[in-house]
Amino acid sequence: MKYSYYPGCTLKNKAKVLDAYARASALALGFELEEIRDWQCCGGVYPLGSDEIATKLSSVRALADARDHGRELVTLCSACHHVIKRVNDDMQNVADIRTRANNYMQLDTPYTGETNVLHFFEVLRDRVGFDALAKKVVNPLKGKKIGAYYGCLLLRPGEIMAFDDPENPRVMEDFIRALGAEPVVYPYRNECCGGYISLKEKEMATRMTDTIQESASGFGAEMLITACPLCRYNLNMTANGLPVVYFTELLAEALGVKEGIEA
Amino acid sequence: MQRIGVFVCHCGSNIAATVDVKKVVEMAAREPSVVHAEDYPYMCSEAGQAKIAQAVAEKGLTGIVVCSCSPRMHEATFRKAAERAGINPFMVEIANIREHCSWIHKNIEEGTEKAIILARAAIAKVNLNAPLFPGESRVTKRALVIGGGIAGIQSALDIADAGYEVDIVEKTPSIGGRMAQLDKTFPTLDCSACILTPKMVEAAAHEKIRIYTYSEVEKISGFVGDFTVDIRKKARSIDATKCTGCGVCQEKCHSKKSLSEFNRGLGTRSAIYTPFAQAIPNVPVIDREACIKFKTGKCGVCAKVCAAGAIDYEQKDEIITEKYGAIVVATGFDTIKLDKYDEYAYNQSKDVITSLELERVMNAAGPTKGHLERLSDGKHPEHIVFVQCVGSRCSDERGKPYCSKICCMYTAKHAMLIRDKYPDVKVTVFYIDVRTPGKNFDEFYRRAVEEYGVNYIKGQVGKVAPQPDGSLLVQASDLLDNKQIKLKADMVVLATAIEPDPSVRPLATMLTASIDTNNFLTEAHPKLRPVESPTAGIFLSGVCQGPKDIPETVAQAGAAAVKAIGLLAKDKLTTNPCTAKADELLCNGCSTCANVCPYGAISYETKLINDHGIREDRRVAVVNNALCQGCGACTVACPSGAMDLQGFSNRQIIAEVDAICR
Amino acid sequence: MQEQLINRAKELLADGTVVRVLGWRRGDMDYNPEVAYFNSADELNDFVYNGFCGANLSKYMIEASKLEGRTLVFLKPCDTYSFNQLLTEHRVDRDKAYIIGVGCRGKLDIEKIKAQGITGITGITGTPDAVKVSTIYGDFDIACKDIRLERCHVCKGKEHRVYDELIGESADTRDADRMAGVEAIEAMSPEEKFAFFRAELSKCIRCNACRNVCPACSCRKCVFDSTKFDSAQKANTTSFEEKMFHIIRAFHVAGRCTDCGECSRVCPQGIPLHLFNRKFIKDINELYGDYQAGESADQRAPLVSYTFEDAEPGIVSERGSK
Amino acid sequence: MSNVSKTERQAAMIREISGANPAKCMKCGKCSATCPAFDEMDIKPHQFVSYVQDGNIEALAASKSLWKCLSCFACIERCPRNVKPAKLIDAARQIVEREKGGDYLSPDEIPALLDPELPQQLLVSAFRRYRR
Amino acid sequence: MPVNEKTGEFTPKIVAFCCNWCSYAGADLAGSSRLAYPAEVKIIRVPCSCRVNPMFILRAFEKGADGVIICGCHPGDCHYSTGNYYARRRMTLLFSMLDYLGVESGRTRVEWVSAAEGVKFSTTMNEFAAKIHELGPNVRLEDLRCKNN
Repeated sequence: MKYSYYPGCTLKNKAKVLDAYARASALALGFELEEIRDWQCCGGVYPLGSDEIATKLSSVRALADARDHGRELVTLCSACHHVIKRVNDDMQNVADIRTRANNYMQLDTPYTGETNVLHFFEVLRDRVGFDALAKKVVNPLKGKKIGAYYGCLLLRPGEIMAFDDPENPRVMEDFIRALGAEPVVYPYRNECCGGYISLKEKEMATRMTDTIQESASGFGAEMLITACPLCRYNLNMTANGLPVVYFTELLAEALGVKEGIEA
Repeated sequence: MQRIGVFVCHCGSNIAATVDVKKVVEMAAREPSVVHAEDYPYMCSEAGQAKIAQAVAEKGLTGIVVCSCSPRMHEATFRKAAERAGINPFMVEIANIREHCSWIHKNIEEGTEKAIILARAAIAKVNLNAPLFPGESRVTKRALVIGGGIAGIQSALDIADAGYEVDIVEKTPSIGGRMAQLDKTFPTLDCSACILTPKMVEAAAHEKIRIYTYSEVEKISGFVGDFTVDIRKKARSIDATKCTGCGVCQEKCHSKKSLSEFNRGLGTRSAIYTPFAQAIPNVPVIDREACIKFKTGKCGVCAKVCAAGAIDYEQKDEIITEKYGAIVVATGFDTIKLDKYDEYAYNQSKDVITSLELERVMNAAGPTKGHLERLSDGKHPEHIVFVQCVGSRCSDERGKPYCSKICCMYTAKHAMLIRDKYPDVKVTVFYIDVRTPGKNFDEFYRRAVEEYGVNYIKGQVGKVAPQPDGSLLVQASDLLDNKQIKLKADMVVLATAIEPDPSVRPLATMLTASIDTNNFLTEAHPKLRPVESPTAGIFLSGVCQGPKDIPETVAQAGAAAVKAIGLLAKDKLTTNPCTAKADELLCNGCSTCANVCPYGAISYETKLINDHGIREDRRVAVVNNALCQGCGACTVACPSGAMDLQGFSNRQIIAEVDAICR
Repeated sequence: MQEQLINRAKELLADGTVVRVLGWRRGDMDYNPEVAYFNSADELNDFVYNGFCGANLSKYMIEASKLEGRTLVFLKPCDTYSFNQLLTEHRVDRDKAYIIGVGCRGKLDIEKIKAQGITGITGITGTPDAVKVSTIYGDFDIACKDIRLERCHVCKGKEHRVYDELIGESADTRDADRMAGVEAIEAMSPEEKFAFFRAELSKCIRCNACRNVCPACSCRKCVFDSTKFDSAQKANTTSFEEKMFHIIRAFHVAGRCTDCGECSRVCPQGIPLHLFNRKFIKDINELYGDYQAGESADQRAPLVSYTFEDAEPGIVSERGSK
Repeated sequence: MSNVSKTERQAAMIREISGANPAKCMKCGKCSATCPAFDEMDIKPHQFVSYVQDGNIEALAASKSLWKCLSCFACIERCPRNVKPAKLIDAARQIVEREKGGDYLSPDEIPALLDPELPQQLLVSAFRRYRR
Repeated sequence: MPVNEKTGEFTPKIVAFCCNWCSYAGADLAGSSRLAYPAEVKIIRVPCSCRVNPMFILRAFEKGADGVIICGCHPGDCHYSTGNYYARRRMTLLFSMLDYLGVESGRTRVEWVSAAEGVKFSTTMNEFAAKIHELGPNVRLEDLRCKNN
């Protein structure tokens, strides 16, 4: 099984491991992530204005490329997923954006939202299946108490992201369980880490990550996992906080393909 | 040739403000057959109706057009006025120049022009009207009440007391409904069971009332005065004639882990059970999903311990077919599912409960025997937070757009009762608005604040976060202080929106009763006919029509009963004369019309027909006027145009089309 | 085959099974046999059955059903669909009919012969596969497959749906897609569609031949002749009326039309009227499941039934003008 | 152009860019109850809605709340009336940014803000939200 | 072509057939709620959407209507149980035929409007009228000889 794959800027730089572990794990699970050609940065945040078109085009380009290959489009980074999924929804449902974006793009076949966008977690849950994943685990992460950090981007707006219950998600907990570890549910797992605010308002962002870290450790988590490099960066700002790792690292470890990939 | 009178109503300024009524009169007077045209401020008044009588007498009118409000408002009024004046009531047509014209158009030219055209269409139709004469149909003097809560019980008692037989159909094993689940009632704090159970007993003992519990309506056919209803009596697995209600079977039952529906899933019950102690009938049912005997074939302990030999594992569902003249719908409500509101952590913490669950917690027969305690650890709470409007007043698909109406009052009740019984417990209520219209209602709410020290904070709760120590962190707005506050609570109670019981949707389809987008049954008129469905013979009792509290429900139940009694008191009903009629000379006898008739009103006869001198036996359609309801499906199915609908004939409608497109 | 039919008809008359025979009688030319009753063995000597006997005799059974005694009727395979449909609608009496299902190798269209520039026809004789057309200018041999009626190219099949006995062999003549004509129009732009139908319908002279021949158009009195809709009309007095007439005619027979093709066969102006009926048939098949009127006498027609999940009328604009 | 009409134009622009209808707000305060940046804001999310409704755009444009909103969509997700406060805030932010000199972030500031762990997406996101 | 004498704008004629039980009441509710829609829309009351004969629709077009809309109870909610199911099939086939004849499919519409849906009634009529304005006068089905000029 082959998926079109959109890595995004940070996965080529600061978060190379997030990408490398994901690809290795994918192969171990019997599917392949084929990077789409000439992808461009998604912009990191979804352009909220109804009149912002140009900033949505990089997503459209990626979506149209996957469509032309007849594949589903897989993402890893929460921010990329959020942006591309929402632009796709615009292309499906907002006639004005669809028309104007296509006018810009001049594709051979206009893009009208045909591509299905999947986050890597959705591939694991809906395509591979957590039961099948559990069977492929060679190094069960027994005894590890892991808190899942979802953040906001994967979950909200729930209607469009349709990723999980935005107020009580479970996909990452199921994932942790499939790897043989013990998920720790804590109430702030779907609250914002501060996002881009941490560039200029470090203190404010730290106050927010403190709340998240405190809640997770209070419920007994020993580490946090995330899909987003920015979430990881922000959560690490909390002094003496729990270690934060990419979920793909744990996955690669459990599947026994971690060795040889440079951290 | 008709002699038509046109009467244009001002409706005060309701019509006259955007329609130049004088101009309408002037233009109408020029239409063919119009011999009289005038305007009047209120045509529906006595004086307005007298104008019609006067014109009939003076000008010898044969047809009447009233340009006024919707025919749904005053068609009957003007038909009666015409009848009094000596004209067949079906020679009256209404041009709706209020709801369909003056009220929606602002420009007087536009409004006037449209009103003239609507008047022309009505005139063109009346030109082709013919006198019609209603027939008669019989009334079965028995009522069906669907739903055995307080609404259904009250309607049944009132109808039965008037001397008519009533059947109550209740889907659960006992009558009582939601009210039976409540602990106390506002604003008097009566014990709910204490005031409800006498009514339940009275209904059960009433010689005119039959109660079918654990039963559902399966099929409804017929029409006002003559409904035929199939009732499915689900297999109770108990012979009710033998059961003494001793309760030994329930004690001895080996399967005791089923969640109690009556306790909202907060406690358990046995597989053989009566929902609550005062259940009526006091005859248990076996939950076949939970019963070991049904699941494995083994066990059978209930049959062994039953001295009366009432257990019957072989019992089957039974279909009972009955005839009724009137049907009262009293299907009630349930609380909405909170799956999509997990910011309140309802699925994450046992200490976040709905208000209806709190009723069970507060009740002596409930899961905690009436002790206020946390369901997670049984600890006495120090601080309880109430959240109002959970799912009510929501314009998204998560909740309901309407106000559930009862929550403000029952929350005040809960807060007060808790503070009264446990003065050490702190109570905070988060509200958007406190809505307390009703006798002694606001006083009641103020007592909660002033005498019982309940802390009301204006603002909604944004998140409830369970804490490692088992407490709940409530993050909310304090709008008056313009602050975001975080409170530590031990329990959170959600004033969950109510919605019509889901069974009402298929029932409405069976009844052909109209239902709104929120699944509340629609009333015939929101103000003037609030307890009747637009479908004749169907009456609305309780929350199935809209959110209401107990006194309102009881009042409406009584009103619905009176309307039903009014119907049952008649021996005959006049039928709608706007029925289909086949022209024998044109009929092919092809049966196409009968295929689309929902009432089986069309049959075929072989008749000797004299078709312009050709005499031959022909198969022709015959419409039974008592059965035909006048939908017109047959008229379009008929290729030859032999089938036509009286009052809405092909030529009449075409005349209207022509007048509008002229 | 013709002799076989005559002999069998004589037998049935002789033994009293039937009191009359409904069939085709020799016309003034070889290519225009006419529908006729035969009451005796003598009269049957004028009986013909050849490639030009396209006329569908089903509709005549409406009147025959009113007569005393049983009528022998010859029905080709496609005609039996019409008979079944009439049975469904209680218009013919099965007990009054003795049906001989006759074999069919496809029927011929004289207009197609004339269209080849052949005039002055004096006679036509033929074999199953070809005809010899004699004219005052000489003889011409033409292959049957080139001059078949449109309906034979899209034949529903050679199986008789109702009969008392069968005589004669049939041959399959289907060699075209029944819906191709409809699809071609559906593919047009609205302007092209409108232009196409305006050109065709403006030829209509409202002679009512289509209506008179149609076995589904069997109303005692047509709505266009009655006062019921203020729609009585004899000839087109306005440009709209032929549209109205043909749309309503097609609508009235929708779900009942067996696609026997008689309307197009008899139209003196050569209007392809079957394109209306087939459009309804195509829509019905696509939207409500395949349905063939007259396949049996106990079907429920699509316009007198429904499902809860039927397509909404908006589907028309969703599908758009392709 | 008078000041009043500019305000009206801007209020209309906010409605258009955001696609949100502030008139739907019933003042329940759930957005402010839910906002993780509440304490940092001078004009609170629920007030933002009223300001747009009242056409008080000048105050909004000067508000530091514009730069504190995280676009985490918690208010949008939980709003019972579908008012979309975060979109209104973003629209106000855009009105400021689309005018000359409205940017909240200048490339010159970047070197001082960098650290070795900082992910690229942070710069990208911040530039997108703080400048147009 | 119907034009407003003052403005010279196209003012279409739109006929709306409304069933008595749901849609007519929905129109009443739109009225009592003061939900405006163009005066071009004129309502004809019929007992049920199944009473609408294709003849009526064609007649309207013949006499110069630019759009015809049929409103009935939602499927499943018909006052007569099944009327709108038959109407749905009939209208689907008729509209498809009109489309086939080159008449713009936007000129005909069926909408289910309940007695409680005043807003929907008004929105539907506004949308439909806007569509007819967009399509312009209906010269394809109109019998031009019916016209005075």
